[in-house]
Amino acid sequence: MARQLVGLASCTLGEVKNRADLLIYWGANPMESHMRHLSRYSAMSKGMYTPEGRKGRKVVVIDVRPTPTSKNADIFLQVTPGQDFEIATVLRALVNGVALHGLTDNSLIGGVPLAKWQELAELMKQSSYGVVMFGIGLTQSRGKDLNIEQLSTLVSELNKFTRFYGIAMRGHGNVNGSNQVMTWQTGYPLAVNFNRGYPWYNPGEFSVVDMLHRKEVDAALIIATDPGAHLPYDIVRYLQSIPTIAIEPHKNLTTPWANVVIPVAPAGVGAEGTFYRMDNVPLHVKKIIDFPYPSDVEVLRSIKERVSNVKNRQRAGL
Amino acid sequence: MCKQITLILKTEPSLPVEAENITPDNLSSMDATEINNLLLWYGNEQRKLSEFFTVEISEVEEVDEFEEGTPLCHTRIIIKGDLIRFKRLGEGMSSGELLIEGSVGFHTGALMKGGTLIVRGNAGDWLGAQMEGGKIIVQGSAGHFIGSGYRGNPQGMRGGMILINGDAGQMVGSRMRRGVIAINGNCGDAPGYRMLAGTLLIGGVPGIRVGANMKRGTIILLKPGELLLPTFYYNCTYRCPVWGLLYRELKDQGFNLQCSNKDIYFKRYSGDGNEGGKGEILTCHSH
Amino acid sequence: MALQVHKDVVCTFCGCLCDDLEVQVEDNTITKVGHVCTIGRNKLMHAQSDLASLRVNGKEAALEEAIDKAAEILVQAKAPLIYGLSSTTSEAIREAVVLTELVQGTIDNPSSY
Amino acid sequence: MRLNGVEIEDTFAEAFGMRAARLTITGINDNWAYNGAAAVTGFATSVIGCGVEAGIEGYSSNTPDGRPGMNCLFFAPSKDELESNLLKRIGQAVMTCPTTACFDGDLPEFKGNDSALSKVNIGGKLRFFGDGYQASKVIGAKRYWRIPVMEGEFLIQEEFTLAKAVGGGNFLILAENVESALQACEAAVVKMKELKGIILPFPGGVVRSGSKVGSKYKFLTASTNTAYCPTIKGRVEDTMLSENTNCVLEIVIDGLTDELVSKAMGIGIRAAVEVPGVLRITAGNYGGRLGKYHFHLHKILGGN
Amino acid sequence: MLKIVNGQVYDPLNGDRGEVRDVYIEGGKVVDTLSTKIAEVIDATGCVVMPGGVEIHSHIAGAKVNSARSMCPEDHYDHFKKVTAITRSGSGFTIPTTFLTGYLYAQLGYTTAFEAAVPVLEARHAHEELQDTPLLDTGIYTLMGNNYLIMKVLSEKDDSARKNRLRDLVTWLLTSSKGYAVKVVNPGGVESWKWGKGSVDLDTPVPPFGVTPRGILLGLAEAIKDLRLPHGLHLHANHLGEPGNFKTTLETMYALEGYPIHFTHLQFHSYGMTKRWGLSSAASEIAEYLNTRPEFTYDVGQLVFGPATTMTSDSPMQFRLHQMTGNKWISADIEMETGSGIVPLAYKQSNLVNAIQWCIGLELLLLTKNPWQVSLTTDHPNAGPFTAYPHIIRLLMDYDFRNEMLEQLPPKVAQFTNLKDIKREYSLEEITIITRSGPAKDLGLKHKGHLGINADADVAIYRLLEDKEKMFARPAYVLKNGKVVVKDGEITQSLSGKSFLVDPDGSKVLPPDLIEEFAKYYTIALANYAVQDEYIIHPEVIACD
Repeated sequence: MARQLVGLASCTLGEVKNRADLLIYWGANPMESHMRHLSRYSAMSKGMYTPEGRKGRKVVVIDVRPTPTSKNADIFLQVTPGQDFEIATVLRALVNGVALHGLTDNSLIGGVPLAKWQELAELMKQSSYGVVMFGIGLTQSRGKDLNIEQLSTLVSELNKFTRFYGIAMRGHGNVNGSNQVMTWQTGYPLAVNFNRGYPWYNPGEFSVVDMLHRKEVDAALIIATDPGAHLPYDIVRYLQSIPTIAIEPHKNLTTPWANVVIPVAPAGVGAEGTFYRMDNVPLHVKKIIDFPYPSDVEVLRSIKERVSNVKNRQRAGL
Repeated sequence: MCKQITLILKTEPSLPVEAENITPDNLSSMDATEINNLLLWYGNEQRKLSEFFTVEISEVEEVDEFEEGTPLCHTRIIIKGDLIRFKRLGEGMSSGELLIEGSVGFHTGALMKGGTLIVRGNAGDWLGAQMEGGKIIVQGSAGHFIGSGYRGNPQGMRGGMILINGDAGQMVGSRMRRGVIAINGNCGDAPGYRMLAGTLLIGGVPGIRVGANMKRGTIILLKPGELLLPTFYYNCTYRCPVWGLLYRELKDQGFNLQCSNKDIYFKRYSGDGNEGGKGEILTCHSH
Repeated sequence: MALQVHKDVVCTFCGCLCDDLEVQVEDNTITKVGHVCTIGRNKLMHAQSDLASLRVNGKEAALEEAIDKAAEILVQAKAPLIYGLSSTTSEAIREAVVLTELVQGTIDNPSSY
Repeated sequence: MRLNGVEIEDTFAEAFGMRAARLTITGINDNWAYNGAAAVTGFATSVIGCGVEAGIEGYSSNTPDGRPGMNCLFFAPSKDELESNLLKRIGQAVMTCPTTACFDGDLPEFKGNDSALSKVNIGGKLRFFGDGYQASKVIGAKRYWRIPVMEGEFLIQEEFTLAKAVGGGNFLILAENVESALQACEAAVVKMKELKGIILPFPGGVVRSGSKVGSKYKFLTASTNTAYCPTIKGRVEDTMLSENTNCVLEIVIDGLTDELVSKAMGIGIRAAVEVPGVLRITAGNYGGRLGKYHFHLHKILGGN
Repeated sequence: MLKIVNGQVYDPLNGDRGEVRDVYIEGGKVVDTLSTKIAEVIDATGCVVMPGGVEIHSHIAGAKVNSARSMCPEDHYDHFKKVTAITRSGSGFTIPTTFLTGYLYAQLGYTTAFEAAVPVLEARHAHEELQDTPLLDTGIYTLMGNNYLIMKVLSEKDDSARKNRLRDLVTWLLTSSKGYAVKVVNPGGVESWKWGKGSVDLDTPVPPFGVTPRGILLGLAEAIKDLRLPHGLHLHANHLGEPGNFKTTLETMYALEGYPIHFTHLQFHSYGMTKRWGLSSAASEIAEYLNTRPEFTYDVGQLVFGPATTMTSDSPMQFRLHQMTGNKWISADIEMETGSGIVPLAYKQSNLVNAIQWCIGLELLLLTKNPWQVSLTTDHPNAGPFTAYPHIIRLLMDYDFRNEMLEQLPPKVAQFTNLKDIKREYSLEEITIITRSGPAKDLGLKHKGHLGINADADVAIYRLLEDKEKMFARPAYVLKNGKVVVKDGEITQSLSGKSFLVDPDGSKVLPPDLIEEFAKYYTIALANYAVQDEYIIHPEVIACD
């Protein structure tokens, strides 16, 4: 969403592997959340112009606590929570040579002395291909998309000096794909409302947490996600009070109470199709084994046909 | 003669109602039947206004309080009831008066071009978003993104005035380009975020990141909260000549500022340095 | 059924989509996974256990019945929400968007929070 | 006709269309508002030598910024001349004056007569003094410019309103001696100044060196009003002065409207004739060929 | 079975210049007689009957188009389409959603469109979107101008080995991406950007192999000629948008004489330079030269005043634009292959530079003598949306109208362009050529762009009106594959089109050394690289002959 105001300079993971000489993990802990990220794509990978792998790269971690990822970093900046925006703001100023009012080398920004940030800013400018990978630590701290917006601006501005990019460390397998499909079909990546028969977009108004919190939904169809596990308790309680359908391969925290549970073959195991990697590279996932259930595509198509029949009957006045 | 249309809410609907059709411009030439039959969006259905409201129409004789003797000729809509589930009331209105005797939902007065919108209760998010002119007065508090721009739009409010007697949510006046927003109470984080120009006055205590990434424009803080971002630079403590103008303008509009006009010193900060530093934050130093 | 080894399998469990997995299948059962992280291995090895069962209002039901019921719920709703889509194919997401358009509801995924 | 025994000549004052502007100058207190107003209206007796005619109307009861302020009126023959003179005067006399701000004053005299009004951009031109650090601010529907200065900020409105107005209303007081003439003038000026919308641009509101059109010297377009100069009464063939007239003084009035000028003349003349030693009241004109406005004394005073 | 009667047929390929003749359609093709007498009849009295429009260069599907959509919701809020019983909903003005894109093209009488720039790595995405783009036959151009493997092969010293290997690699890249033609964008320049280096000239060695843009162009042009691909090299030359770039454009043309080359959005490459580094028109220099080189074709990239969304694989150019305008910016380096950038923009009549750009496009169109060398495009959505075609057609056909528009521009444009002096007006036949017959021929689509026997039954029928903008904005009928899909400007049915592919006579597998490089430097497995067949629903392979 942040990119809707400032955009984002980015690259595919192969460019990280082949070219990046400076890697910054910000609020991201791939050692635990994206376990092969470091070896396949980033810090430890060996690429075309990075034959030495980890040795040839500088690795910086910015996080609120030590993590397995930070243990392997050249520089670990342990910051106080909720200060990402301030840090990115100061980095922008340092990178662009904008004076900072009333700060000395020892002044703390996000719990870290300014001198350290000055060092990082220099490191960024002197790198020849820098990449910052940001995770939920950044996107879910105070300020949310403002943090990413400020970081994206910093990344843009660094391109005056060198190549510098940002990559969002997307969690779920194809959450990026759902943004992509919604965008090409509706024009908007998420939070799309069709009440009037055309797409209308407004996160905060039509995003799931907000809508359920305000009880603005009277039925829910949940596909390949477990709100029972991910969403706040009051929202799950409300979901339980309205008709809810779950299309889901496995038992989870939603299936016990959903009004309709339709099991499906899991994508990439029992069903084929397209997934979008965190860097927008699309991949075809295979069907490896047979499941006793249809794919979710088939189930959704059947529901669509039923609904469409009813709607057409309604239109025909029957 | 002034046409006065009173809408009285029957019962609170359980889902949101999108009511951008209720503007003085729209209703001015309608009779009672037409108003009753006006369609509002209720979820994915359109329903008649009469399902939600009873309608009364009357003619009132009135004169302009500022220009004595000049008869007023406009449409006034009065809506009574708790309208929290009603969105987009007065959206795009360009004339007349819309008086809401209760609280309202999202997008109230968004894209407004003229006229006056008064909310006696609280207002939801996106109040006056991308408004171009006119005046919005909220006697209670209002939500996030007041006078802001919708996602992706580089500009928020482009003119007019928003006066909030109570508190405001986050990002009030984000990307505003012109106009005045005044909040008597406290406000959430990042007021004046990416502000392009215009004036934002906050009477109470603001959240953090005041004026972050502002290019130009003025933010006045009568009760400065936490430290400003380090990309704001202190200049001086002085009497700001503009203050008197603004104070008077707000007073003329019936806005009760919790401070006096006289003998106010302001600390003047320039910023955001990352965006060229042409904006200013004035923080009240003494009364 | 004979033992099959699928190479260059795409792991669908996080945004990395590592596509070099080796998955060994015996009698339609995944028995071994290579070139994979612990999360991926766990997920794949357990892909066939703990399957959800088809239910309508808590009772076992046939697929057709469940689909009818789902359609009925969506048609009757005035503000239906279609949500999730973080771990399925774009082909399924395409169908979900059409369905949302058809029932004039709202569609969202977990990246909104 | 006669008023209080003083002869009112059956003649008229000839006046011209001019452009006028009202400025409100505010300051931190009365003193600094006055200092700014006094400086900006200084040396502005006649358009002939000063480019503009100006005067202080008085304290303003309702200034835009709520501070003490004074209203000043400016008159010039054309829009361009008024604009260029305002630019110079505000720049040199208000911007320089500590704590002052400069606003476009209200012109209630022209309510419902918008066609008589026009706008000039003053603040928008003075702003360049700010050397790039100037900033604008829109409040209400008006734009202001804020120019950083050593004391703080100089605030000036961007646009000022110009009105079609009247300049050159006048009357002459012919008296037995200088004491009577002055006393009559002073009485008239005090009364006239109570009226808003007019100024008496000359020193103390009074001019002694009235002029006529033309001169024996080719390079001069105007020269002393020989017909009314007592010291050469004997040498001038067309003298207008009687035997016992030994002093003549003139009061010139610029006003926003002709009604105001005429009202001011009436008030002034009535006050002047109360003073003993005043012999006659007359007015200056050019035969009615040059000016658009003719203020007939008898008509003003309610005679025929 | 269907016949179109009484229409004035414009079919330049078959010599029809408005002659009234009937057109018979059966089985989705134009036929000479119908097998039965029972046929649907379309009365085209007072109408012109033309082949369906063919879009030769447009950005309508794939990763960067979608990134732009996602970055610019403000492009969509005020432009939307409601769902109907026949059509899907959609939104967007300069970057409409896929379904809306199909509808909007069809509603102008266009039935074929090519997506102009797709990296192989992201081709799957483009094909997914094209599946959701109805009413159009489509194809994609595959990006090769900054491809690592291409440059590696080009660095090979041995002449004949190099040629053979390149020929095979081009084949492999085309078939892997299910592409139709070879696209080159700022050859070498994007790779140079990734190295943090400046822009490149024709002979600047590009890291890591020191191959020059000239080398890349000549190598690819030769491979294309050799493989007899239906469409020549589709070239976005170096220095797009820079004042004085016409010199580079001409040098590039000299270098490629004798090869079939399509110069794309040539307007952006026909800039002279004033003494103060400003922009002036060099359209006449370019057009004069083109008039002597029949093997070269181009599309114009005509600028349209109003909002636009610039998007190109030319990432350095987009960064410059971002710096210049301060507008938001998306950039994406694509491993091993290319880059891309997106910046939203608004072209203004009052802006002298934009006004000059506008004139240059029209000058090019008017100074090129042979309309078969020209295709009408706006490089959608870079120079403006394709929905402006009717307006541009009127500018070409109506000298007075053109002058009226010209007079609204800053008077200074007269110093930098010669548009005012060009009196030429396009005829309907010429319009037919630059919007359908020409691009079809340029693309090597023998069954498109005409209404002869066996042509695809894609037909656009327009009511003959004085105002050509109105005329072309709302066709009376549009037929796709023999079926009426638009009537009176409204969609009457939706159907999915074909995808054009090629099957060149080169190796379909990579040689071992390149397999090794692939395994080392790509982040996906070779086995997962090529676009699977299921992404193409209705394939049609165009022969390489």
